[in-house]
Amino acid sequence: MSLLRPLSKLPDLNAANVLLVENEEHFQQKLADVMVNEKSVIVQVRLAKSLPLPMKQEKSRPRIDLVVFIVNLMSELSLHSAEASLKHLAPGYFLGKVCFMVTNARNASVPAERMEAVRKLASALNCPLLFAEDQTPDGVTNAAERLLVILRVAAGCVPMTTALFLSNLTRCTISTEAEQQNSDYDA
Amino acid sequence: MDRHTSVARTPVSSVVVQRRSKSHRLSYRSNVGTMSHLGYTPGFSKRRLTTSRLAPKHSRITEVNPEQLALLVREWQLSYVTPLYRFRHGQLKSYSRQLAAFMVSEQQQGVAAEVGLESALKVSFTLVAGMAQTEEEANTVFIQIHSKPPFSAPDDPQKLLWSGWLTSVGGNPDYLRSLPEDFVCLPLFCSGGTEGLTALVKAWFQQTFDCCFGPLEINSVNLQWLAALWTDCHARSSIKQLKLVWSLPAEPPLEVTYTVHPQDAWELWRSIRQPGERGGEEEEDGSVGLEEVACFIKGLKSHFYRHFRVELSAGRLTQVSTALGSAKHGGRLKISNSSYMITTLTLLTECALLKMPI
Amino acid sequence: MDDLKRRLLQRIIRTMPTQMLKTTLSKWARLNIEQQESLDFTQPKFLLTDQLLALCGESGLGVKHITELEMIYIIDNPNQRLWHAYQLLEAGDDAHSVEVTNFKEQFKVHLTELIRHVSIKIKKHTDEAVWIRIAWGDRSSRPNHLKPTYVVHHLQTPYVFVTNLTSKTMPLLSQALVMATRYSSMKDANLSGRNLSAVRDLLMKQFQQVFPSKHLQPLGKKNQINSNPQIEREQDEQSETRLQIACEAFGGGTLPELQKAIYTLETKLKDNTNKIMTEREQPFRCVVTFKSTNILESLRHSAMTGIASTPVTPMLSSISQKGRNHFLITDKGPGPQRKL
Amino acid sequence: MSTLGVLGHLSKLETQARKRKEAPPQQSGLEELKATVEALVIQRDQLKAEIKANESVQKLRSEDPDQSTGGGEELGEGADGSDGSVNSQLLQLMARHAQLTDLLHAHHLIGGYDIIKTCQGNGLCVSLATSYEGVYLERYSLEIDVAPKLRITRHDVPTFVPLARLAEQGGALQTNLRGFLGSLSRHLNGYAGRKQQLKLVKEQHKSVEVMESNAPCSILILLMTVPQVKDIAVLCKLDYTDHTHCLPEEVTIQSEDKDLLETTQWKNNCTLLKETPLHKALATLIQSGDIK
Repeated sequence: MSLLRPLSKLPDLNAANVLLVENEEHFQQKLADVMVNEKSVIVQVRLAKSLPLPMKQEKSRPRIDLVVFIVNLMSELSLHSAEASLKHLAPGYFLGKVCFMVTNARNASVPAERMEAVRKLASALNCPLLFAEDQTPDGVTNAAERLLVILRVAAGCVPMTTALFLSNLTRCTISTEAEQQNSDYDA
Repeated sequence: MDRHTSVARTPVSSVVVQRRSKSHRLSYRSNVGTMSHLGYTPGFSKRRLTTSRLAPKHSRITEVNPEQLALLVREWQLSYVTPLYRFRHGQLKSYSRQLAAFMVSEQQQGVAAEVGLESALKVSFTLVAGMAQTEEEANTVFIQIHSKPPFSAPDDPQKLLWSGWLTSVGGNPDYLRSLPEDFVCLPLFCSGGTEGLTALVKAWFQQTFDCCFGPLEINSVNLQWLAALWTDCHARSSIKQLKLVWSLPAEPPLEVTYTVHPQDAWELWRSIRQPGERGGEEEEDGSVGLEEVACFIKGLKSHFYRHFRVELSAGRLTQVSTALGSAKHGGRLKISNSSYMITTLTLLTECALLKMPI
Repeated sequence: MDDLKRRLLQRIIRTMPTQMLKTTLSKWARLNIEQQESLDFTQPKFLLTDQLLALCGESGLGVKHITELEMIYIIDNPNQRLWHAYQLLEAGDDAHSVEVTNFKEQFKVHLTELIRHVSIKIKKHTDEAVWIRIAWGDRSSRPNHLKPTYVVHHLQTPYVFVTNLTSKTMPLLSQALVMATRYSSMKDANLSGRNLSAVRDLLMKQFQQVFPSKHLQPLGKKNQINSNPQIEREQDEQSETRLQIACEAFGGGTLPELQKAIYTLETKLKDNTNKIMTEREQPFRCVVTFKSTNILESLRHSAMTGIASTPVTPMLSSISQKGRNHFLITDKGPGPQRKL
Repeated sequence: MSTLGVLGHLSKLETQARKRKEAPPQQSGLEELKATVEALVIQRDQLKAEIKANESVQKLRSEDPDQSTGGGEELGEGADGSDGSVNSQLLQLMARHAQLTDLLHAHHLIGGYDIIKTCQGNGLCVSLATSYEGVYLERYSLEIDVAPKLRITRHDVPTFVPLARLAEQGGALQTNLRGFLGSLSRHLNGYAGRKQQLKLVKEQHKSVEVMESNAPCSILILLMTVPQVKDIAVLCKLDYTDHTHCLPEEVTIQSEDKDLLETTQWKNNCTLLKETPLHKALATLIQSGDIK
């Protein structure tokens, strides 16, 4: 039961490692298949159902630059599992190296309360929250593209910027009551 | 972002409302939120979700008039309707004729050939009194379509082909008040009959009142809330059993039906409601808190997990039923008992308002 | 009599698809080739019934022959009924030497001794099963051919599969069967399903069971997707273990089709967060039903994907391992073995 | 030659033959003895060498128990660390061979069952293979809980095998696991053998009709045709009362032609059916023309 640490290993040259965590192990494979086609950097994708990762591969595992939690809003378990997995990440990851990706957000049967819970979670951890369409190939490609943008930054492959900087712009926030009122009248 | 996609003929000026109600805003927001791919849009991310709803005092439950009883008979398919433009409660007779004529003409165009309209149709619009909770709220309208076989005697019973109703129970007064003058808001549409006929009726409403229909699903939180509401009622009116149906995403799909003895379900519910902050007299207040509901369902789920080690939360709740009524995720509802009919409809009205695209 | 003939034939023809009707009639072989060819299968079924009835009259075929037709159809299409399994207990010394002719004779003798108005038809099917059709009457009425009971038994095995049996006729059938097969009693096996062969395979353990082994068997589709060296599954080992456990609990390969599993729970509700219910004396009464087109496959899949936690509880694995789908669970009893 | 005549010639040959026989007896006797001595010496040397080899093999095995149990990845690189000659390598190999033979022997001693531990040592999984005439057939498995007492938790043994009875008989499961497995294995092998025979009959002898069979393949009724002026049908019932056997205990034959069954030939045929595997017996009958 060890924490996964962001800086415990040396990075590989021109390589970016992403860890996709998804309880259902369904969307992650599709994403991975698209992401590895990236030409500008060598993308290594590691897939997991939940954290912690097995100790056995500890040595062979490269430094993980970005951890993505995929949450299927249709399933309560999916959210619970992601919440439970978060405990196994070292705090350093939350400086721009974690993001949430939500699927099925458009589905009518998703209770608004669950969406709200994900939002709160993401904003409390200062992580970006991305929405993805997992049913169509286009949706998968789009989602992969978005992840790659963040990944390249997180892996240090983009000059002049850092993960922390990017996350300041992209993190999910929930405004306060007062702001809410204001924006109401602005509209 | 275009807010008026669904409204074609309505004058644009009358739609832009200065004060939008909370629940109204909510529906709008949840759509916006999912559309932007980064969910941080600060202005829209704050939402207020209902945490508890009041179930009315028993005194009100008893006053059920015969017209309302018609609403209890069958299982209804739910839809939401956007506000009706220039709908007049005084013109119901004329609407009856218009709808009948519309159906005949559609039939002649061959559209409705399959719905069995060979015989003469009789359409009736009636008012159902006592459903509206406030002054602003429009009265419920009940529609029936009867068929008259060509060679029948005048006193032969007519065959009921289709029935449906438009209602608003306990809609947000702020929102209702904010509507422009020419609009009547009856957001909940319940239909019973063949799909073909339902489609025809919807088409007529769309043409005549420039409104828009959409399916109204009942999500799991609301289903759970109904389960708790009905269970709460057991002390007064037996619920026979509490039945919950989950659908789990296995291959092939697995359906789990969880039927609980009414007394045990009720005791579990009471055990959750008892703690601390509630005084004795407050027991009568009838409000059903969402947290309590979550706790109730959690209790049921953990009992299940202890035996089967299967995660019900991996799937979704699709159906809740008791002797008082049943509700399905796909938007089918049956109210078998007048207790809590108003409460149930209040919830659904709220859901319909939330679902509306404008 | 003619009316009965008509109603019986009507019912058979109504339930049968036309294509099936053709082959079944030729199997029946009570009508000669010309008669069979003269039938017009394109006409509406009620007309077809009339035509068939006329042909039956021509060939002098009675109710007896028409029940034969029904039997042929049911044997070929057993899956439209709900089959209940029963278990024969305590085999006598000569139970192993009972053979078909002997069994037929004995069963008829014993059953007619018990009830006078009964019509029995026994047929040995090619798959070694003995099929029995029983139309029951009572003291005053003739056998009702419209509600026959069907019984399937494989000689020298302790199981009997029955459809359409009432509680009134159950003891009669039980006694006749027990005597004809030389067992001492018969009890409910708590298993039922629409697919006869599935019910049979489950009880006779004729499905692929998976046991722990030194060499991991190539179970299903593993690793086939993991071809790209840039993609690594961190928890491959765990998912393989889950797969193995799921297969050990429910079986490998294609599993027998069961539609339902029903558990009646009368156990205490224990919840750390709910003191009131945990301290309550009475059990929490509920009924849980699992439904699917194939519950064993659904459950196996659930265990593989983690919806059902591993190790799988005996509550679920008992379905395939004990061959049951009706359970009564109480706190006192030794778990799922409790009889319903 | 011609003057001696035939008889004369014969007598001459006779004397010649006699002479040849009598002449070298002494000498050949000696040679034989010498050869024996030589052979014995060779044998002694061989035995001596074997003893020596055996001794060194024993020494090798006792010296290096790790290697002897752990399987020999490092054959040849001797435990002796000696010359590494062909001889020592050979010795190594012999040691390994002896060890494997012992393992095999031990395997046979426990009855040839594959047993593995399950549930962290709280359970066993026994797998019994069946075979008939050298062909491996189905494998059956039992899962057994060890504590608090031995209990069969799961198995895929066919229902008609009286597993519970075998397990209870004299507490066989608790006290005599090997005996229990042995009798179970006999039942399973009996069943597998009968099933295989039936399968072969159906494949090889299409002219013989299997009228009836049951799940344990313990009762078979065959319809055979005896080719005579007019074909005669013969009904043959085979009853395998002892389910551990592959041969029937009882063979009864029925036919309309009572005289036929009284012939010694058919009585012999009955015995043949009792004593030979069914498919072979039928092959013989067909060959001899007794049946079609």
